[in-house]
Amino acid sequence: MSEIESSLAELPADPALAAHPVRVHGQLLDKMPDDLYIPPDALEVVLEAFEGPLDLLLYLIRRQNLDILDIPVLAITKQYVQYIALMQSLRLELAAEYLVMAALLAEIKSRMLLPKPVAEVESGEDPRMELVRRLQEYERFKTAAESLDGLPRLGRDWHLASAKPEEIRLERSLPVPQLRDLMLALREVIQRAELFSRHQIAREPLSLRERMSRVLEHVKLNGACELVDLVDLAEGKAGVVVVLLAILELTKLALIDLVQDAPFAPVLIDVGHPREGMDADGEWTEEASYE
Amino acid sequence: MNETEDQPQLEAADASETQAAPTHDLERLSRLVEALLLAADQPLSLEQLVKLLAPDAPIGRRELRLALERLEQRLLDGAAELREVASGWRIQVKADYAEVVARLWQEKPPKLTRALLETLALICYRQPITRGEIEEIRGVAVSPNILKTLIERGWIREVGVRETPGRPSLFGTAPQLLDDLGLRSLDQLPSLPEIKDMEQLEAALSRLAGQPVELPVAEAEAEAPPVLEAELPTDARIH
Amino acid sequence: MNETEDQPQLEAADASETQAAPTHDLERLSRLVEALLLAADQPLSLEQLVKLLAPDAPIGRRELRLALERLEQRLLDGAAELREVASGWRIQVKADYAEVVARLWQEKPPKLTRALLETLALICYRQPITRGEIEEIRGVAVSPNILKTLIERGWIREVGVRETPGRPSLFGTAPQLLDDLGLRSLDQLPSLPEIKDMEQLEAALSRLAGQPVELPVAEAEAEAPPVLEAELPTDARIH
Repeated sequence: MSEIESSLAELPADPALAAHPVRVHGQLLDKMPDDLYIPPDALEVVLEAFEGPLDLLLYLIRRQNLDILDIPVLAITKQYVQYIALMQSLRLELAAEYLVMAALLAEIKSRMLLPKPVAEVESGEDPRMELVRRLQEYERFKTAAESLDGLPRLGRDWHLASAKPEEIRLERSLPVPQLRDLMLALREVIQRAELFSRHQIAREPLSLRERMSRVLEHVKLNGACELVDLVDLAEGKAGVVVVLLAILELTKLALIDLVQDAPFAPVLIDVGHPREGMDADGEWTEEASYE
Repeated sequence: MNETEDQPQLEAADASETQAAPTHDLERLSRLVEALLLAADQPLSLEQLVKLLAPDAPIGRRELRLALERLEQRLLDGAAELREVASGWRIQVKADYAEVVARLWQEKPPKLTRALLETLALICYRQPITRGEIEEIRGVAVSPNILKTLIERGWIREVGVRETPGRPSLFGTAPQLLDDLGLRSLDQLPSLPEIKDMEQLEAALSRLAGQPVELPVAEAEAEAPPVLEAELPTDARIH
Repeated sequence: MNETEDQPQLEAADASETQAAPTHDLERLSRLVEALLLAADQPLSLEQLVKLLAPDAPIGRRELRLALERLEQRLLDGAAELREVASGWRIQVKADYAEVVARLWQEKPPKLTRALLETLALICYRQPITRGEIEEIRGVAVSPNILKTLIERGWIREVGVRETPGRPSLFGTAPQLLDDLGLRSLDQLPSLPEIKDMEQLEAALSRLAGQPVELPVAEAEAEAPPVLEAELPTDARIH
């Protein structure tokens, strides 16, 4: 008997027994069974300590330093039934599994005491076999669970080492349009507006459009100016042509006005003023826009 | 930066030998990696590290591994250590200091109950497995709370359903479990204890019956498979 | 374990002065402190450290300061440093590595909305153009936020006003757009007929992609998906 067992056995068991009479097999128990070392008032704890009938059975077997393969079925069954009876008498809430196991053990016991019918031997159904198999299987995982618990674990044996910079400057990265997305968006909007059929802008180089913006901006910022102010000589002839085209286009759209104060005076380019052909909102009517 | 990743090991090794990174670069790299691992709240994979380092140090996996080795060496002296787990690399306080560190928190981390550990063990070694199968082996009902707790910790997850009446969920382990146990793969789990072979078992049974139980050999064999094939996927076993 | 906690500070300090700690003890102490600071979520004061260390090493503030100095020395070589702040001591990543570490929390760039892309495309192709004209072509109202965003990004600008009642602004493209699109000139963009025909559009796009366009670094970075985006809210969406 281990130290724990003997120390537990010393605990006063009988008062509890007197308070809750226990019957086993119909007979009143006047004293606790010798091999039942657990005091009844600890049974509730015991019930929680066992992970079910297999665990309890394993415990009873191991307590006697026995191998599962050498189960003294009769003795173990007796002990098991005593436990169950005791628990029931103390009105502990007992999981149904414990009772099922008690029934199984009782069956095994009765079979062992009775002569075996021939048919049963031939069928090979030995309930002990099944029990031993289950016990073995359960024990494997019980052991595996213990070794799992034994593995070092984050939060118990290890802790994350962490250090942050004093200041974390978050740069919000901004999206950049993908050409494809941009083109597909335009394609859709154009299809929606049926732009192609109504307007002939396809041949217009986009740089002309951009130059129109630049001319406008220049006039806005600097007021009326001359052609030379808008031309970048570094761009050569082609550049001059684009500027000219831009000015013409802008004039047509009435976004700028060409002003000549006197004959042969320099032509000034100035912000445009409303002319006929614009609707009340200041937008060109469609017919007027791009002809 | 990705070109080197898919190269066979040998080629990568050759390439690096010809253009070996200078030592000071490796030192710097190892410090950049250290900074990232210290600041991250979870392990970082090689891919993540390569990506994060790209603007500072466009490197391949092989250089990164060298830097990690360097870092590991450098940390030896202190209270922290580098560790590779399933989802990547992390820096952790060495287990030697677990006791003092635990004092930082008023409450101790709750102990895992046996019911939870046994359920977890069954899921580790027998996945994919249903709750019913777990109950069968453990011999008791499995509380839904246990499964819920395990799922919340990121240790297990539902990996499917068994196409049987009731369509019960099949559970398997989840990556966080390996990370928390400091493992790179499930293979590193301790192996499941062996069981005694059936011959021995029969002999024992005969013994304890006090009389020879005449089990036909064929029957015994027929009974054996469920026990002996424990390592196989359970699907094969059940249906 | 708690008995020593309530000892008066002075006594503890006296004790340490009389029996100066050997060097190896100081090393060990510095590692215990390191473990605590690495695991703690916040700075630890001298008092807290003394208390936490008490069961392992009953020490006074003086010894603790020596251990902190030792730790500071030992950390010099790595990516982290010891720092005293108002509420105590902490280990932090050196400022040199703040930039690389910030990438751990970098937000994924929000997607540009369809409305914004359409507006931008129309400004590219039809500039100078008023908001009213954009609305007319798109068939829906253009939110002022979209134009504001486009201006803030430096992609468009107000280039003038149309001298009509209400004097609506005219918008044109701005230089940053070319940079961000990796174009030298808007003329490189596919023409409208090309856009109308899907095959021609694909051809034009691959032509553009194929040519050696020097992508600004900013764009390359923005393209890289963030590594850990879980920590930050992602509600930032540009309209």
